[in-house]
Amino acid sequence: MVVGEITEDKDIVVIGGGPGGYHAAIRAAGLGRQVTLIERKDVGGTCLNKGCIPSKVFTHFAQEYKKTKHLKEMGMEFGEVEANLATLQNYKKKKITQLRSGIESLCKANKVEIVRGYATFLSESRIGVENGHEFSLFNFKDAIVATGGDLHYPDGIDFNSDRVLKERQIFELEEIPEELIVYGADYISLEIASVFSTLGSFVTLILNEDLPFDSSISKELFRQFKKQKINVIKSSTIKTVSDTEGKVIVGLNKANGEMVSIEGSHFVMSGKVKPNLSDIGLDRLRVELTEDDYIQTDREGRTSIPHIWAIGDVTEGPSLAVKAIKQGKAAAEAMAGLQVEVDLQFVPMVVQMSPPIACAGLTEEEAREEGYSVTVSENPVRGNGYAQLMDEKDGFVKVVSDSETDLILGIHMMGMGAAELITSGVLGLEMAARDEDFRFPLYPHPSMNESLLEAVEGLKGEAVHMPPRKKEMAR
Amino acid sequence: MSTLTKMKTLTMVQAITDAMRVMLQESEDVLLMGEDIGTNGGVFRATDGLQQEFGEDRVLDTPLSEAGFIGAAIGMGLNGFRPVAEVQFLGFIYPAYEQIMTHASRIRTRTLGHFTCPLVIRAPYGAGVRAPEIHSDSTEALFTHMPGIKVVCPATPYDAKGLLIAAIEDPDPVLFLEPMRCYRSSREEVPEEKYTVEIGKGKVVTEGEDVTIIAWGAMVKVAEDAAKEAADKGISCEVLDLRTLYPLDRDLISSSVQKTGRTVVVHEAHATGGVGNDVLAIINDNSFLYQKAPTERVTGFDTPVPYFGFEDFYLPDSKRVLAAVEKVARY
Amino acid sequence: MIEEFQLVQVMDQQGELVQGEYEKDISEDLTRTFYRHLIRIRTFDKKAVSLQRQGRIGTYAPFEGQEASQVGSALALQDKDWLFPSYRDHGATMTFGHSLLHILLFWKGRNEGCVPPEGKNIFTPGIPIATQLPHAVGAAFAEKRKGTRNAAIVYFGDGATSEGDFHEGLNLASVWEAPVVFFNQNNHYAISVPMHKQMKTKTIAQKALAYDIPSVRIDGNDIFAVYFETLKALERARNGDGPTLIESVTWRYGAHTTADDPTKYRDQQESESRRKDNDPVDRLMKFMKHRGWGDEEWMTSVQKECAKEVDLAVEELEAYPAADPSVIFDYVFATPTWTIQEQKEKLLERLRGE
Amino acid sequence: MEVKLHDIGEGMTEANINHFLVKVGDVVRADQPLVEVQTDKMTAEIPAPFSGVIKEFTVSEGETIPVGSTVLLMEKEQGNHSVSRRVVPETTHVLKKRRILASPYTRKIARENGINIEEVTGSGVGGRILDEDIFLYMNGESKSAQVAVENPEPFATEALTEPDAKTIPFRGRRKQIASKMSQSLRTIPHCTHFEEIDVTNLLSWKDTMKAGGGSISMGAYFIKAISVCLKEFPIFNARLNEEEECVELQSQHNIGIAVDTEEGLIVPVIRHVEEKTMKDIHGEMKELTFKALDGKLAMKEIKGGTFTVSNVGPLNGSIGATPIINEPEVALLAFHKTKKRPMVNEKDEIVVRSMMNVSMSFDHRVADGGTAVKFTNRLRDLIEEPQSMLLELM
Repeated sequence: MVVGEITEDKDIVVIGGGPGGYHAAIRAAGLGRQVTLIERKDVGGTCLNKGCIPSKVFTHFAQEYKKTKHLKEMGMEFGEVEANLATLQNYKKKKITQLRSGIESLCKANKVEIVRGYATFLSESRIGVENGHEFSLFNFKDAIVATGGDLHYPDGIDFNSDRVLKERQIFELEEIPEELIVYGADYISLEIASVFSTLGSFVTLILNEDLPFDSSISKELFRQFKKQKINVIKSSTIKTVSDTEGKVIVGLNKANGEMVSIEGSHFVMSGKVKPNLSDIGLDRLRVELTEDDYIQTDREGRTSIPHIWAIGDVTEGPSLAVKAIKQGKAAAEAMAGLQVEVDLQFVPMVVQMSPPIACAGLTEEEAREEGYSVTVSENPVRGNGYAQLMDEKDGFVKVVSDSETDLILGIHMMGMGAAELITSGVLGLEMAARDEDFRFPLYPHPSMNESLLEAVEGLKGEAVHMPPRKKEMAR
Repeated sequence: MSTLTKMKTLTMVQAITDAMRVMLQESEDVLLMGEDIGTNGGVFRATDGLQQEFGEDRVLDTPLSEAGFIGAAIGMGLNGFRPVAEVQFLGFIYPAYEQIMTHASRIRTRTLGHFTCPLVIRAPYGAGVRAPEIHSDSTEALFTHMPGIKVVCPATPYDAKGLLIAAIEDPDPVLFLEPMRCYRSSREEVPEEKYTVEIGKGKVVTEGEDVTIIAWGAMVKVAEDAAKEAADKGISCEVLDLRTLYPLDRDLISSSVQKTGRTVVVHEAHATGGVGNDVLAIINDNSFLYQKAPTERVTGFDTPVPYFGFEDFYLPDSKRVLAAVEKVARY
Repeated sequence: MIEEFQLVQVMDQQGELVQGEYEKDISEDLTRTFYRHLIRIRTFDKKAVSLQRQGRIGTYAPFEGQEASQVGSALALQDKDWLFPSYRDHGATMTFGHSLLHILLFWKGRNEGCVPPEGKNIFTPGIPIATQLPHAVGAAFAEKRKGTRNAAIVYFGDGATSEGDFHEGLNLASVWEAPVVFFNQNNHYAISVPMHKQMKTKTIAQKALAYDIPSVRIDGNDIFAVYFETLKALERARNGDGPTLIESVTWRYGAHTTADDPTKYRDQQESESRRKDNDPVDRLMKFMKHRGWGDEEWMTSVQKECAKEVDLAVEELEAYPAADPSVIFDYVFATPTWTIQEQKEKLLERLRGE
Repeated sequence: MEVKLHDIGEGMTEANINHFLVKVGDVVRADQPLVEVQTDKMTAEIPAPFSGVIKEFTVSEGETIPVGSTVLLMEKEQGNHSVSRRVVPETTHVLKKRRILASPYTRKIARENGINIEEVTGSGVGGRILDEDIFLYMNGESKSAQVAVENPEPFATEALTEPDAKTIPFRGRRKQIASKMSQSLRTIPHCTHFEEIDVTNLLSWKDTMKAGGGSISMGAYFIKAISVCLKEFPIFNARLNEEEECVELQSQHNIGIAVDTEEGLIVPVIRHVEEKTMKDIHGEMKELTFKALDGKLAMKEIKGGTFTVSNVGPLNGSIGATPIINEPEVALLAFHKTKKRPMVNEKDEIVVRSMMNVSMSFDHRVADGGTAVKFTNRLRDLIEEPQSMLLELM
């Protein structure tokens, strides 16, 4: 093209091909709309290319690596086991490529057109897409903004070193760091600490805030850290990071004002997710933002411009793919006139560390704060037969309930299989289940599931595998 | 169309490329010439990939010289070739106007048919795409007024391919106008194979009873939008797409305006001397006694096409057309 | 022919002076002025591309890479001279005194942008290629007839030399000995068509031979060569010695316009390597550093001032009154014809909702 | 910043721009009227949301624009260009929200019926909302069911219309009326009773008044009489507040008069009838009726009614009706045609009297038949013996 704005008419444009974006695109296509998905780089977004999937390759690797001792104990014979991260990197890339082409063919099968480039809203009904020098123009009827989030780090940390890393870079490593300093109290930091500790790094974990869990989980977690020889420094804020002659020195400010410095071979920290809205031109359309600069939406995902929608990390709430996916589908359906609703009350929180943690609903502390007459029950995994035979005896299931109505308020678990088992908990919470709703169904035996059953039974002191002394602990 | 015809979904600009590809494949005599049409595939990508496919001998990047290459195209035409010349915008054709006016259009007459000029000039035209000055001109009447050249103007991908093939096959010069606003705005099923749309034949786009709206190029969509809005108000409009501006489809115009008795002509070109006036002459000649209201014209103004910041004031839109429809309907 | 038309350089790519005779004419002040203008127009150019991407202006023709040609030539002009630009020469017009706001208005599709500042003889950008050349000849010839010492400069590209208007313009100027400088910026590409497909000649300067006009082929990224050679040509014009053709060899880094994609027709690596080795701004900076003229701090302050000036112009642009439909009608004739008057009234009525 | 046409009442969907009250470039104060718009029901002025300068009109006079459209652009004082960061008021925060004690399936039932489940009281243990609660809410005390009416299924009706069948638009005022009427009938258990009233004396009183130069319409007399009755039976000048579990007795007697216009029914309101003379009422009634017929009623003139009167007598027909209450009012009274009829008087003689029927609908949740009959009895007495009104003079 040489001059002018030769514009192509589109029906729906989705900006951003992350999990939220592509779910929205395919759902909308399924509802009979013509969808154009604009992606600046790779479909799958942060989750597939940078975040969840790469990190899960590592957590899975560490979990399997840890098992080898147990496998030998059972009689599997093999030689020395070594963790080769270079091979793991290839495996990771292969899996990501497979998953990405899976999404691309899904889009194709659903007639979702993928356009590469950077999108900018030019008006409320027109968008420009820049790909190198190519600049294409589309008119649209509806748009979904799913541009995700960018990570932000405190000023003054120089990441231009192969030893001072952002959380995504650590999953690019091809060698196991000797002494790893991890800074952060979120699930990503915990996973990193756990993975590299399992693989043989000496890990120091610096917590800048309290752990985001029920107190029982936090307490057990600290015990596990001790057991796994992870050095934990609580309530500290990072001040400086310097990389000199192969050593990373981290300067910390502890809660009591004391300045400490720690030395290690590598440093990693997780950033804060902020909505990625720069350059997409929404400010000039005067789309309403929240106080924290997220896009303001209604419960269907509609922004202050009724035919522009926003989902995922550009909207407030936890920065999780699960949220974006739900919002994406809801927005597509709402566009088709279906009645939809997104309720993020019971977003399951999962930490794939060793042992895994999974939670949903209110913590004991939150439940008390909200004024419930709280009863809790904790069932240690140790009492579960299947856990015994797998030799995965760490962890417990804790249930929080309202003793006035028997309503289950929250479920918190740590132990092998927690990420899968939490689904039963989430389902129960969404059904507004009371204790009997959990106790009445039959649970497979032997399996980890029984830990959940017994935790619920424990609310009334009726769990068979909990010793009477423990039964009385139900408060 | 037979049900076995293979179809593909194309934008207008893709359909135009397709027409040229079909004709380049069919005959060695066909060749393309123009500025930036080779490596670059044309400033609107209308010749995208054709130089790679057919070679630099048949898809010629010319120097920046409209009078030169159109004059040369005339020379090739009278010496056995069927050149298809692209000017980047109708507004840039003026250096070549002399060549067209004084030669292309009268070679056959001058030589009693000994020399002929089977030349097609393709020209993107019209406003509405926020292009700079001159790029948005709509001066089709300068050519319909010129004896010896046919002027066609498709509004859809299907018609674009069929008309362009017909134009290339036509033994005389044809100016092929391409409304830029329609280039990529929508897609349509187009047969993969060769077919033609007859030059000189318009078509009924929407059937109706009360008012005839006559348009071409980018104004067809405007007319259709107005017809939809009029339907909401209880006025049934028949929309005609003339497709050929010289010679006009007299039969189509007459049959429609005799049915409705009320007519609105829409064009984005200037009012004075516009093709709309020739449409009016046909109505006057053939259908005077059928008329229930004076024909309304909705056109651009007698001003240069303004800079694009003022374009929306200049261009007829469905609101303006609707007002005219209501006026003739209420007359 | 290329031997007869050797590239004239005053400063080489490393920023070293290669023609000592100019030493006396080059002062710190002059180079600082050059630097300021180069930064100013480059800042504007980059901003304009980004404004287009945001839909805040329309299609835009960037000139990045050609700054020395435009600044050097425009600074050689005198206040009452005439400037006839093409659409890519607003670097020259703003250097010669056009307002940034008006240039932005032009690219936003507003006729108002074509109005030059009071007293400035800046004509509107020539959109159809080469059409401005005969105008410049005419305007220059008019100055000659009036008996002034004012001259005209006309800007055009390599592709323009293929148009009839180029040849007709040169011939007329030659015959009339019009005080005009034909300033050709040879950036090697007419949209996608490279010079070797545009013409058989290796140089543009040689075309002047046919019209018996003096010509010179200069390094268009060497601001000194551009400035001094343009001064000379203008001086000849003022002295009644007639026209000159200057071929200023340069390069546009980017696209033909923001709607164009240069990767379709050329390897952008070439642009990048030229940017690295032969950037007009870098060359001047190197020169200044060698001389110890203009420290970092001063340069940063110039960059900041220019950015501020451009931002201010953008603010003015966006605060500019909305398009007034009367503008379409009121300037077609000195007195509107009844047709135009009637069409105007109808439109205004409609806009008022009557 | 944009100034938009907001929904200024009664779920309007569009409005016509009558004229601008300011010019581009004007400096305006917050709340200064900027533009006059005309809706199905009234004329209204859009005020400036803040002090500033008018930058541009984005619509033109005479244009009809949907709610939500931008009418003009304004710039805030002190030239603040920054991006607006207002919070969209109608937004529900996705995050901190009360837990909904209902299964996802039950929530879907609510959603699909346009019910905001947060408004439904759960009957299950601990306040769990069951499917039945949703259905009950829909049938009995639906507040949000209105939504369903405003968004009729777009597809369902299409097939029913034959291509050449004549249609009349179901939009604007008509749609408003439809929605209000359905809403009222769905929420209020209506009870209607009839009474006949001898207006012979009133007619002759009226004639006497007229001869004396003081013309008073029957309608004005009825309204004043109703006000007297409402003072004695305030339950009919009330509003049911279910959320607070109380009936709010209104101190003002704001009596709406139903006016039949070309575009349909509209109910302008005479305020403070209890404080006004019959002459005032007569004058105001006339003015409001004219405004209603001309479509010139302002918003405030159709709002805040506490009781409605429908005088169908002048239409020269109908002897009874079951009027629909003008929600959220409690009662409505219709006056029917006056007709000479043979009546039996106290002396058992058959005499010719001018008789008029009235129909009264009331909300049976709030009042019972006994009270309603007492109300109409009292009204009958006041109308049959105009002199008795003297006792009510203040």
